[in-house]
Amino acid sequence: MALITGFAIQGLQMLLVLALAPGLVGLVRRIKARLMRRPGPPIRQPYRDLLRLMRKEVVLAENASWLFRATPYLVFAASWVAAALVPTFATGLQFSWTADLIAIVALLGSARFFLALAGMDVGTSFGGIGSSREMMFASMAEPAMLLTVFALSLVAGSTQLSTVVQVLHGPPGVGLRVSLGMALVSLVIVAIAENGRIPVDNPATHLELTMVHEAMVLEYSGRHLAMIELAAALKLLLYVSLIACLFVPWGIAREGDPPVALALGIGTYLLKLALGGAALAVFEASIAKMRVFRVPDYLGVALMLGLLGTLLLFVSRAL
Amino acid sequence: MSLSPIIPILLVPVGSAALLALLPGYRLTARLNVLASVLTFLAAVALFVLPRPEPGNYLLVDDLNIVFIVLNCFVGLTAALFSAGYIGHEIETGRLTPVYVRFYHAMYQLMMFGMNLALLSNNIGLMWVAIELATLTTVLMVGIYRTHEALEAAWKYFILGSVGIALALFGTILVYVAAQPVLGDGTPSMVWTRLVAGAPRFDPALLNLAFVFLLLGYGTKVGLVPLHAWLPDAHAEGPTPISAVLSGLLLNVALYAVLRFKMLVAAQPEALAPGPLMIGMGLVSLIFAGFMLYRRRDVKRFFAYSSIEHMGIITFAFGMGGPLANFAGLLHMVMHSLTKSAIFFGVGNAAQVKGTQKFAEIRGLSQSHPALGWGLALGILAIAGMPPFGVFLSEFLIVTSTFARTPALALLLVFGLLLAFGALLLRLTSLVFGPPEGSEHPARAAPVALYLHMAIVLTAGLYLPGPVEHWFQNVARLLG
Amino acid sequence: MIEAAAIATLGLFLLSPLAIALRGRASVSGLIYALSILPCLGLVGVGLMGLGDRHSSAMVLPVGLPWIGAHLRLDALTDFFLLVVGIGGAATSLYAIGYGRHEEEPGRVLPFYPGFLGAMALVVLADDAFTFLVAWEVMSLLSWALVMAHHREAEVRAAGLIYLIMAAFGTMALVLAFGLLAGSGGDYAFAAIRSLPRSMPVSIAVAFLVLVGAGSKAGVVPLHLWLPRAHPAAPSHVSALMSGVMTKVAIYAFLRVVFDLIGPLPWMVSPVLILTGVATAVLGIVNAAVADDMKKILAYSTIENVGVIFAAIGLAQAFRADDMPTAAALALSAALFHVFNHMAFKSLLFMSSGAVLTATGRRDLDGLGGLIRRMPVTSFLTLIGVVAISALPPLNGFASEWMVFQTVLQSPQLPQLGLEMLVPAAGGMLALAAALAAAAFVRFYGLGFLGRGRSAEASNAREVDRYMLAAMGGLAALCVLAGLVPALVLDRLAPVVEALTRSRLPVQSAEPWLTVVPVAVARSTYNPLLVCLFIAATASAAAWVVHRAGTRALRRAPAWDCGFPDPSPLTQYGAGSFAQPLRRVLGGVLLRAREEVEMPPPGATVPARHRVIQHDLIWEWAYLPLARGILKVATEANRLQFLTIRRYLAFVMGTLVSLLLVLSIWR
Amino acid sequence: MERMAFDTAHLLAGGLVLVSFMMIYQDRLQALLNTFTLHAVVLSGAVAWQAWTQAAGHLYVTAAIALIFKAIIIPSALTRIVQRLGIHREVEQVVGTGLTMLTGMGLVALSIVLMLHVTSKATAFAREDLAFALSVVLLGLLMMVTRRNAVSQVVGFMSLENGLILAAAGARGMPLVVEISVAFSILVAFIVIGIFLFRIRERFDTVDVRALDSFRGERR
Repeated sequence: MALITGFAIQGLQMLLVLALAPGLVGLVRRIKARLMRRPGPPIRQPYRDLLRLMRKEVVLAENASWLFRATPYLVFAASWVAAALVPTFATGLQFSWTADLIAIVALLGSARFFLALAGMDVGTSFGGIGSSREMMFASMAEPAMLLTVFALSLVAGSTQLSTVVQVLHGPPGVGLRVSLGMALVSLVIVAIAENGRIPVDNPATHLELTMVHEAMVLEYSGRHLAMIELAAALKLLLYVSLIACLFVPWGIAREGDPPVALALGIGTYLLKLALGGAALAVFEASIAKMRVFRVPDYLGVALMLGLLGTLLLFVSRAL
Repeated sequence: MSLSPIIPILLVPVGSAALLALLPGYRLTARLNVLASVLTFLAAVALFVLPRPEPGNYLLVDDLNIVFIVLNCFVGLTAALFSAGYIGHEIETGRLTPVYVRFYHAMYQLMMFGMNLALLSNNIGLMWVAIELATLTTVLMVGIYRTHEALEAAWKYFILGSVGIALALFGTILVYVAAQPVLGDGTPSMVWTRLVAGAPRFDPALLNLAFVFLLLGYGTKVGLVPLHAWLPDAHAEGPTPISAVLSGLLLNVALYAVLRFKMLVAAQPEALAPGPLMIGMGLVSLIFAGFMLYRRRDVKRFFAYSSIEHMGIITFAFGMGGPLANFAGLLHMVMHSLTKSAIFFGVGNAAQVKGTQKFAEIRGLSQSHPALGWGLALGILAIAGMPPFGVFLSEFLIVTSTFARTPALALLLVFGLLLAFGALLLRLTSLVFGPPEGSEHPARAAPVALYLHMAIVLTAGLYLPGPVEHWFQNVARLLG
Repeated sequence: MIEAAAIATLGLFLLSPLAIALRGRASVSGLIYALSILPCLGLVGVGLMGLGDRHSSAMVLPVGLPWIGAHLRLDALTDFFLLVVGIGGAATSLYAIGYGRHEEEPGRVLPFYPGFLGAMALVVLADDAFTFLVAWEVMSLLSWALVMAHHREAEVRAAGLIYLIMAAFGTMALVLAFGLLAGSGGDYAFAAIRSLPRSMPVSIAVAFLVLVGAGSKAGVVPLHLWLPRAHPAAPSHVSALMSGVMTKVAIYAFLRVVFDLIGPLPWMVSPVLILTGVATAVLGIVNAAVADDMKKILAYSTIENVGVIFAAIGLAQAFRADDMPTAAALALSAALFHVFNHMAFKSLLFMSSGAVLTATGRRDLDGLGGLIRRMPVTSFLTLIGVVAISALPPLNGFASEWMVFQTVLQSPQLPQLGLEMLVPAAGGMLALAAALAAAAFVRFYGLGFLGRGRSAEASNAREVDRYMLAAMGGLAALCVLAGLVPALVLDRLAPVVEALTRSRLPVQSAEPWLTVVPVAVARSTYNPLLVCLFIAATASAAAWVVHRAGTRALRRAPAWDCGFPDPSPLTQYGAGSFAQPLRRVLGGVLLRAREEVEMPPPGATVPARHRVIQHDLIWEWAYLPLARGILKVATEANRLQFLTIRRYLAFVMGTLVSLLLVLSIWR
Repeated sequence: MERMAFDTAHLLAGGLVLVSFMMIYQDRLQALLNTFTLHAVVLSGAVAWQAWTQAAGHLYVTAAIALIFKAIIIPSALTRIVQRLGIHREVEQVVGTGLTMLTGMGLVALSIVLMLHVTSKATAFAREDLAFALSVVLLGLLMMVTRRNAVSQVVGFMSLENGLILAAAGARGMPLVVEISVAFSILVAFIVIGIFLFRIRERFDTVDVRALDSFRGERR
């Protein structure tokens, strides 16, 4: 019985994240547009875009290889699997033990790796520029992310996301800690960079030399593009969920909780997503994009904060 | 003493020297030279088989010198073989006239006689005479080309050698003066076996003084820095077989003499320990030669400095003393003789093929003359202390045993070794590798002697036969 | 067992004279390489069986150092490294059957190749200091000879020169270390060394010397400089061996001395190891990320991986010294697992760069591109290697990297605050290195195999032969296997770890679904098999759904590229441009990288030029001054060659008088 | 008698040291040669005295060799060389005479200090006469080092050798003394012939380094 519920919850989670991801993107765009005094597209617009793209014919560059065609599916799968392993409304997911937090980060890394390769496959200058910059950002963001993970894991004594969430959630809980605050800031910075949001990258532009992610996927069209967009949406959702479950873990259902708790968990989760999306929109609307070579400084802040967060753990314990 | 192989070891060279001086013709004399060397070598090998004669007032065969005699005769033989081809080429190119060749062969055997006598002598006076004889013959051979450079090198060798001779003699007299009150007047006070037995009762201050003079006197022959000045030029300007014999044998003989006196001094506990002096001079030689290697442009002078470096290592090892270091020092002497003479064989061939001794004009030998080039590469790697050659074994033992006792000295030693290694490798790279330069005519003589030596050195590095090892251990213990 | 290993090693050594004897024959290359496979497989067998039944066996041969002979011994550590040598050697030999046909001067490769393999096996087998050092130095010597195979190029000669000098330096450090270990007694057998008592300072000195000695061979910063020069200079199969296997032999040497022979060692050693490892990893990969030559990138990446391994070993030492055997076991498992993985993927990648070299004659990224279409199999196998080396799941590189991170997270239990804080920081740096590795290998693969060919050679490349593909395929399979079921490999490592740390990981193969559980389920778990299955299932499901629900229509058209007309492949991003962001961000400090633009005035017809100036700071600040210093002293000393006889006599007299003075003062 | 024998030997040996100092003091070649003749005569006397006190007949031979060869043949040969080369007036010291003399005194002091270490086990000869012999040897060496001219260096070498002969003759019952003195005479003859044959005037001390550079190919 427990096994069946486990599978059910895991399945529900997978479907939920897939269903919610484009919605989150739509929400952010909508709020952002409103903040800019534009009516903006409806929240459901991303769903419609995706469906439309899927039905469109793929225009493939003449010299694109199999890698180019396989990448969208791989990226999508990796992002989805990663997102499915982050506790959204309940901990103790059936398959959470297949990959811990480090592995989740690395899965996203794999997705990015293939995307960057695909960006270079056709052999255009835009693809190269996108891949090159994406990898530079990643090479700063990933260690920052891992340091954050270290800080959290050292607090929780585990890298297993469910365990971490349970420890942070309590009881007894861990209380307010400087380290965790730094980790939060660091994680937010990384999340913004990883998802290509302003001020690191602008998801809304094309034809601009400063674009990164969009330049990388420039040659994609039709269903391939749909997969990639969906993967990007999933990734955004993943980061928001991750921040939510780690730093505002309230309301998350535990293993063996009654269905009511699950429903409550879903409810609070939706709320957290909405708030997170709104915060992101507000942040994006109020800041300008920075020059590409400023980004490392920005990510360096995250790296430093992650490191400081980790080190402070020991200092405060030693004091 | 009548059936003893000592007699042929000494008489064959003397007799053939006289004969060779009289006989004309290059082919005949070259063959006779080889033949005499073979006979001497056989007689030397017989020393192992036949019972050893009792030590007399003048001659002695004991554990220490037996292997040096065999080594001496062996390298003398291979050098004679090499010399046959080498001199032939020199006659063809007109660098040597038949008269000089006759003289050369006679001197060669006379030199062998001198060295054998020095090794066999049980009398410190006789030893002195023999070493000086060997030195003077080599002086004449170094100058044999009669070029400006050769004469200058010979002259330098002669003058510095003479001062060395004088210092060594003064040391010898001092030993006699120290021994005379104990052992009585006359010959007994010069017989080494008796001296060693009586040494604990000798006056320590006189022994100290004597050792300083002997170390400097014979050390001049060994080529220890700063007494080395004659050595590079003598090696570079003389005929290559003589360079091989100089490096391979004469230095050893002089060092052998130093060793004998070291044992003498060490037997008197109140005397100054000879170790520190030898360690100091050894290290200075090693490091100085290491630096000097870098600016050499002449192949033979380069390897002459390498000989100085190795003499430094050996002197250092004996200075350290103890069974391990002594063993290593003895082994290193033997290995260095074989390897360095092999290198000179190779270098001589190369220089003849290319018609020059300049590094800049000998390049890419492994491409143009594979057998010669690779042989030379083996030799240089071996002398640089690379396994599986024997030099590595001895260097390993010296460094490890030193480091366990006095780390600072070992660090200096290692510094010197690495310094020399760098220079050797630098030259190896340019000599053997890269696009060939200069003449690509096939070498006249196959480098048989070179490969023979290298085979022995290789075998010794991998496997020392039991008896040889026991012998080395024995002597190492003797040396204290 | 030991007899089998000894015979296999001897067999390898005997192939060298055979190669000399048969030189010049057409078929000798294939024959020698084919014959080399067998002993390597023998070594693999010995290693596997040894790791299975855990018996140590020993033998003494009457060669080597006369009074102790040559000791050979098999124990768990030896078995594991024999396995590494055997697998690497067998794969490389198989590869070389094909690759060797393209060798211009087989006479300079064949005689040394089997001996090199044999020497590596002998290093691992040796059980006394002398045999060990002989094998070690022969290994250096033969690999040097192999590097010098293409001796006509000045660059190769310089590489060989630096290589062998540094090898000699390293060996001297090892000689000194063994001198300290064995004392002045002259018994150099490892058994005797183990039983000798020694003081802490001596132990620390030995550890330091071994770090220098073994580290210089492994490529530890700042002793790594020879590596990116020599590894690329050798023929590619030799590069594969040098990078994939020889650096592992160096790590073996370090482990053998530090974890076995020395005995207890204080924790102070570990920060040095960790810091060295981290510095090595970061510096190595930064260089890899900006290098233009395929093999140079791989060589620098070797340095990075060696750094990771050394950092893990440092962690193991920290835990061992602080009496935390389980954590030490975890760290050491991570290190050894990474050793194995790096052997597999680095050999694979060097082979693939060799394949590219064979097919195109080039190895500069700016002359390649588009090979994925010309050489599909090679490209696919290379992709596996690239994913593995970038530490990405689900392949093996990530598995071991993940274990290293798990080890880092054990640090709160360390009693020393400094170490406790150092370890996570080091972990962060390792994460940086891993991320940079991904960047470097995106560049490597993207420029080399994707896009359009940048030269005629690249555009007309042909797939390589089946031997090369088979060897690469085998290693790629190994990468996948070790990545998907690390549990199997980790269980094989258990005896080794147990021998060195007196503890081991839990039995992994007993876990459900072959999950890796380094400490406890609640702490951390990783199941690459399932992750991979999920991804595969999801990806194919997504593809299926999209194709069914959407459309399968596809049209080929010229690249869009924002409407930019793009006739020439040279407008693609090149090696220099791809590296630019990283060069600016990290290279500014570490490499002193500068860019110079030469812009002609308006109207001038000369092209504008862009140049990148990079500096190798270690080379310029440490090595060059040393070399210059030596030459300067040499030049000064050289004056003594040109003195007059009178002055030389003055030296003699000076020496005499000073010695006499010493005598007069003495007493 | 014993006392007298010892004192005379002592006196002669001391005289030899004195003459050595005189040689160092000379700055003309011809004067140097003349002083050397005196050196050889004193040596010959010392050796002859030793021959008489030790009742060792062979030492008379050594004394005779010293007298004939070193006091007569060599000096006259060198005089001819000097005159032929036209350098008999040459002033050719490296350092000033005063400094050389001071150094020489230091060397004598050193020799005496060294001999003070010799224990009473050794004979009186060893203690005292060896100090003189050592002084003569060192002074000879000093002369070789401080003179530029080949001829004066030969003279230095010969005076060094005289010190050796003095020591050898003084060592009671030492064998081979005659042989040694003969050997050395031959050596010296070689050197003189060498100078004569090769016209080595300055070769001992070629100041012009470029001359070496031209053939040695060793200098950068």
